[in-house]
Amino acid sequence: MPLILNDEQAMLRDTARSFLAEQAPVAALRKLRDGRDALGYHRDLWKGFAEMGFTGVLVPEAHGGLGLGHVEAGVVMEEIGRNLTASPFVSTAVVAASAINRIGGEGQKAEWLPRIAAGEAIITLAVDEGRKHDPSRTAMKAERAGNGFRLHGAKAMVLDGHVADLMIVAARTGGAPGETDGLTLFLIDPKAKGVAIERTIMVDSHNAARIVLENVEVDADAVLGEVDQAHGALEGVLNVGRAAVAAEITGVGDEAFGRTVAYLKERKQFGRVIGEFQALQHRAAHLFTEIEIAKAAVLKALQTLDEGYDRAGPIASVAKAKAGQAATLAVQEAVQMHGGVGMTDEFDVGLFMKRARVAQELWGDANFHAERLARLSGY
Amino acid sequence: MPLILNDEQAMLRDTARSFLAEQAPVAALRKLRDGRDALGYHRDLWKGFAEMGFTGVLVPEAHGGLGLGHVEAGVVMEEIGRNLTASPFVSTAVVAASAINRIGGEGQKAEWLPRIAAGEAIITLAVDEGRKHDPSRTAMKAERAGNGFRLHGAKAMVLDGHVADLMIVAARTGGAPGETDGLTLFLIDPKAKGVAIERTIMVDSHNAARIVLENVEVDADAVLGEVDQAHGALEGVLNVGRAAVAAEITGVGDEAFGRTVAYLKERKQFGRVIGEFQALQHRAAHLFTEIEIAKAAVLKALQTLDEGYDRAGPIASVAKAKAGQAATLAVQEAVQMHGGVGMTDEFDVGLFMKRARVAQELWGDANFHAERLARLSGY
Amino acid sequence: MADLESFRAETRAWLEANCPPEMRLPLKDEEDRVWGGRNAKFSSPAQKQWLDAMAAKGWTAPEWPTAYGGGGLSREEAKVLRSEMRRINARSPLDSFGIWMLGPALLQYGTEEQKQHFLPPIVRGEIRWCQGYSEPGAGSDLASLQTRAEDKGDHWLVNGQKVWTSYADKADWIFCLVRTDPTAPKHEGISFVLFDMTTPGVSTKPIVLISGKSPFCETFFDDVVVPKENLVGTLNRGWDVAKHLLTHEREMISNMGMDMASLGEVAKKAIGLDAQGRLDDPLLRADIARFDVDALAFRLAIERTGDLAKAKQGHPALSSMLKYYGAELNKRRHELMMAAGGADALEWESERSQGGTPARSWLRTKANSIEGGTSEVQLNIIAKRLLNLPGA
Amino acid sequence: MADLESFRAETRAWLEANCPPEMRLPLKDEEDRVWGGRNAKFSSPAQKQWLDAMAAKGWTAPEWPTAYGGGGLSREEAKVLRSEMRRINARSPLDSFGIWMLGPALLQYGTEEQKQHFLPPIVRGEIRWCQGYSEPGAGSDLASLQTRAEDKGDHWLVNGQKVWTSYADKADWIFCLVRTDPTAPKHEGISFVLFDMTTPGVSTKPIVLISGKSPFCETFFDDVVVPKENLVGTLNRGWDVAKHLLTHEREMISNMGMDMASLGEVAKKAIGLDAQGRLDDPLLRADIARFDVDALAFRLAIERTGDLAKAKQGHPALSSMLKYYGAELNKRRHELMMAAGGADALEWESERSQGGTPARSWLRTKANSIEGGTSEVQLNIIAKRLLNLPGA
Repeated sequence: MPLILNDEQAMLRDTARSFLAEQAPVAALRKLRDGRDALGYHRDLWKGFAEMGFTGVLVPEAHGGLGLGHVEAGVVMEEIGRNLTASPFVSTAVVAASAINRIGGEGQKAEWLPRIAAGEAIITLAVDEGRKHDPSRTAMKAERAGNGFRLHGAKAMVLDGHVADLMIVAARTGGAPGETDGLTLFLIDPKAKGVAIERTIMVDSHNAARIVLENVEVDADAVLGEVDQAHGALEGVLNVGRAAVAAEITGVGDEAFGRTVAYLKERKQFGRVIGEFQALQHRAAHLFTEIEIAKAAVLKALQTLDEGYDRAGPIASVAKAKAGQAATLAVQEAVQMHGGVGMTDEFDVGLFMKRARVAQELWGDANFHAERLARLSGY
Repeated sequence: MPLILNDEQAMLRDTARSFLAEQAPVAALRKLRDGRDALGYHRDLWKGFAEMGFTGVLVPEAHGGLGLGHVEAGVVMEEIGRNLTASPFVSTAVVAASAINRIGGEGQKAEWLPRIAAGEAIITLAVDEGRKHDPSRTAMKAERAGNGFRLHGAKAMVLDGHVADLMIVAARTGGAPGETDGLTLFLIDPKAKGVAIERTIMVDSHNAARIVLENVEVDADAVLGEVDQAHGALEGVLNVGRAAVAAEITGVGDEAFGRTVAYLKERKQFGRVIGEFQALQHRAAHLFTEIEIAKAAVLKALQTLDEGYDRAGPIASVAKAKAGQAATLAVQEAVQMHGGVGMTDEFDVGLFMKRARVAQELWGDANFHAERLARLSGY
Repeated sequence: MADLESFRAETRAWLEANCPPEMRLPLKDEEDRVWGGRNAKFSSPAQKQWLDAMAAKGWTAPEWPTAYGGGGLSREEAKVLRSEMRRINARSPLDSFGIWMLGPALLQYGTEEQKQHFLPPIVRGEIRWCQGYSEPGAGSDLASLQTRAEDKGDHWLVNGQKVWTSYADKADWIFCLVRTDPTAPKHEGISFVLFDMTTPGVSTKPIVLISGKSPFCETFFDDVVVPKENLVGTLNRGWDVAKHLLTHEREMISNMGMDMASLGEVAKKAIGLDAQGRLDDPLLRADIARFDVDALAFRLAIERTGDLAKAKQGHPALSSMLKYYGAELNKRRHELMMAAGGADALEWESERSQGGTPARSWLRTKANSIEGGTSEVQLNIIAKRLLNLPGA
Repeated sequence: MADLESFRAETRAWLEANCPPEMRLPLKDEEDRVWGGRNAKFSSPAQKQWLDAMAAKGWTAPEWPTAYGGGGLSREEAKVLRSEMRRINARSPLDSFGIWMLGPALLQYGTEEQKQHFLPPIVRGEIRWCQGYSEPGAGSDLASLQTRAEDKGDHWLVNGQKVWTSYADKADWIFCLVRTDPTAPKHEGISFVLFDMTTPGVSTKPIVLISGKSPFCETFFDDVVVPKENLVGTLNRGWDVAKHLLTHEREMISNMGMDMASLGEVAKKAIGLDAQGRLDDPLLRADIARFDVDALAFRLAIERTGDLAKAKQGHPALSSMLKYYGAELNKRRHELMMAAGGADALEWESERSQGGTPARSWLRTKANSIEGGTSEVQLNIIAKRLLNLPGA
């Protein structure tokens, strides 16, 4: 398969680009932030996502979605990145939709997938517990209790946690932190007894929360997939999330870069347009190269998820690591080349830096993924 | 103590600089290389080193040396670096002189130190065995045999091995590779039965050899220092070698940089002197900065060896790592900025790259020393 | 040397007796710094006690002459003082643009009266200063400034606007570049003046940074009356004073982050060690190890540059080298701090993150390579003045 | 797609049957490459067998038309062929400047006769070519060339000197830039001609590189007679042909190192693993891991750039991006190879180091960012043509 978008995908990109630029530009994020919006996303925008079909991009047609692939989800993510759009798209329409569709039983699918596609349910994955991403270190306990399980522990970096209608929670039914066996996924109602949710205001003004489960009891049918065997399935779903966030972060980096190149052509210092200075030209050219290379890796990761879901681990890591590294450089150069104005809150480039930082951390930073690649390669 | 050379040290630098530029410039190294010189150093030059007192820089006056310090040894090393001078200075006058003076018994000192000072003995330390430097991994065995020991094993990267009059060999009288206990240093006569020496022609045309000891028997008085307890003393001596080589490599890098800056002012392309191109200016300015920072670390390491020999481990690692990294960048930029001519054997910059590479590897590369620092810092 | 050793012993004993225990802990955050001034704020009595004790000895400005309230120490003694303070992790008693920037310029260019008048209160932390250099749109091209000072016989009348004035809203006085001869070429016709920020016609407006903090202001001058005696140096030669002072600003910025806790320690606490006793994030560990090499070597380069200057073997442009590297290093330090902090460090308001301190500090450092002359400007200066490259 | 899958199956079967086992092992060193030509050298019978088999199918130049001996494959089929070759680690059967550089230029600018005459033997590896572009002192400023071709009616008379002519001493023919109108501006008045290296008046002198090898020559032309029909493209418009061809040279260089054994494998063998199964040199391991990320992503960028071009969404200057990054990446690869090799890799002549192969290869790669347009020139091109920065 050629490593470019096909015509339908390019059309989707154009649609998403104009929709988001109009409905959810950077100014929309500022509005949420400055108004200390209780939801943390625009409800109307989310309706629009549903009307456009974005919410159902990964939901099969049988369940009311578009039944498209990961490339299409990534196309939307990249545009979300360009506009710093805050929405439950990645938590719900990408990761949760994948998890339920891939791992869920028919009943679970029938219950949740149509609601995702319709934009009527926000669903989030709660996996990380410590400062750094590492699913195998999950410590949250899920003990057998009566007909079901009793969960106890805490989660961090739960996207959209305080507005979610359902949480997919990774917990330990066996094994010890550090082991891959013994993990199980549960569908938890945020309103269930014992669930405490603390919204955490993040540097990037996107939604995240900390969740504490204190002896939360669930029935056996709350299990998503197989008991004790969730690690592989979870990794699969995380790869979807990683590739999607890699697409978003590429959009963040590319937009920051584009704005910087425009500024280089406009800003004058010492009587010259600063884009004439060769040192800046070379740095811009290098950065262009890094971003183009990242784009290739990201598209390949998305295509691989479509073509051979189970083989996508290494390329998802390459994509996440490379996109994270390129975007980090892009936002750093953006602030530096903008000089003083780049440091002001009034100007947008700082917001790109903030989002890039959070997206870099989400589901494994560049170090985590390069490390994973080294381990997979046996050195 | 101010972090600059005092007047006497500055005078020594000037003396060494003019002596070496005249007696042992880069052309002298070419002569050794192209003539496939059997010794690998110029005997007359070595006599000159003795006449100038360089050979005795670290030998106490009581034993016929100058009784100067490590800063002075480093001053000579830096000039050796600038000229790519091939000589037994570092093996004999720096490392072996330190080892015998610090660790040796009175008899050993009286026997060897005057001969070092007089330029009459070449003595070398044989420590590494594998591809990478790591004294604790010493595997060479030294078993008790009769009144003494029987040594068995192999050594690599033994400087001046094929022309040495004496070898200081690290071997294991106890413990296992990876452990610090159980190491002992021996004085071995290269002509002893069972010693096989293979001169290895190196990329930098400086002397090195591989040594195989096959059941070499020595008396108990061949032990230098304490049996089983050599690790600490060996590390001390290696720190001297590391700081000295850091000084040399700084000279290598600084000279390569100086030649590059001169070339930037002279070479024309597209009708302009290439030193006018801002991208090259910024790279040159960055490189200047790296080299200056390395110089500070190197001088501090040498001063610390003089002021508090036992505390010098961490700063020797900083100096070796930083100097190695800065010089590596310097020779890379030198070749690149010289363009095609820099790639020709006829031109000198390639020789600087070659020497920098070997000196970087010697007694621990930048990775080894940064790693050591991390371990010493407890993370 | 014997004198120096006895000085060391005395200093050690004095510090032991006078440095409060709280002042031996790392700074909690930027808010924990002591800036002094008319409206000085101390977050603990220990801060004031420590400042007063040090100021009484003149050790807030150890190398300034005692005649002006300074410590009168030699360079070597000052080094000993610093190393003894470092030994017990003593905090700086006072952060002060007066000491770091204006003072050295006054010592060089000020009249005896100006020195007598301004330096002692600066040493005691009683005047907080701000710097009026940058103007809107000027960026790195500082000398293109437009703020005018008209000669009104016995006073100047100042009109114009400055930007990036650090803590102008908290400062008592400003040292300010103004154009006194609008007909002269760009670098000429500029003068260096001092005035009280409470003078009528002075107003400030904080600039909110990406860190959410407002250390900088826009500062407006509307018919501000400045007494003639507040001119420092020669009329229309203010650019010389400014350059001298920029050198000190560069040194100040290159020292940033030097009083931070070690990255390895922070990461160890945040992430933990693996079975081999190594930080449990191998690639981050590699970055920190390399950072440590650079940071330790850089600290020595600062020391060496000072020693070279003292021995008249230095070059003024070496301050550009330190400014460049120090700024880049501090940015790198905070990138690594963020990586070590992980999810916790991404919080912006929580108590857990002390109100978003790691993220806010990280974002703030991005200005290090912009303020006081951008990294690009420093590299230009190195290329031109130290390497003598053509056309630089 | 179904066709492509059956093509894949056939290709796999054919390769399985025709690629000798020795040709599925990594290259031992640069000497192990097959360059063909009149005086072709094969280090094993398998090399010749593999070349002949592939040439017979036209798969040494898979996308060239079958009319000229090529494979006639579509881009998608050629990708399948490459991926199937990679699957079994099949070596390239032929390294050839004729295929990589001259062929594409002839296909674009050559006459039908020239194509018929030159392309089929190139596919079969029967003519080995060299490139006569650079001249002494010209460096990156290629168009400043001085070699003259005088019009003598039925032939050109060529006089001058080239430098950096790859393998001129081993080549059968040269494609060469000559000045045919000395009065025209720099980029005009240049023509592109072909001639036999055995023509009287042609002489070569190898340039010894820092690697100790001599892949390049100085090449001298002393009254060399070149038939008029050997002009490619329009008279005095040779710069167009040259630029077209440079694009292909860039692509060739950006692919360097892609057929090397993985760094992780090499380092593992050289250094070993620690108790946790990690390479026993943590900082080197971190570098290799990051290198792998970049190298894997870069391979995809090469693929994507080709796909973009095919879909007419590309930009010719993207080849500069690949050339720049590929060269820097290959240099980095060999720096890491040297670090992994340690003391053994520093030997220059021993059997242990296969005659100094690691060090010589490492040194050779330093030219990657110089030859075919320096990295600086590529960055200039990106800045100008892709980013449209002013004055670039």
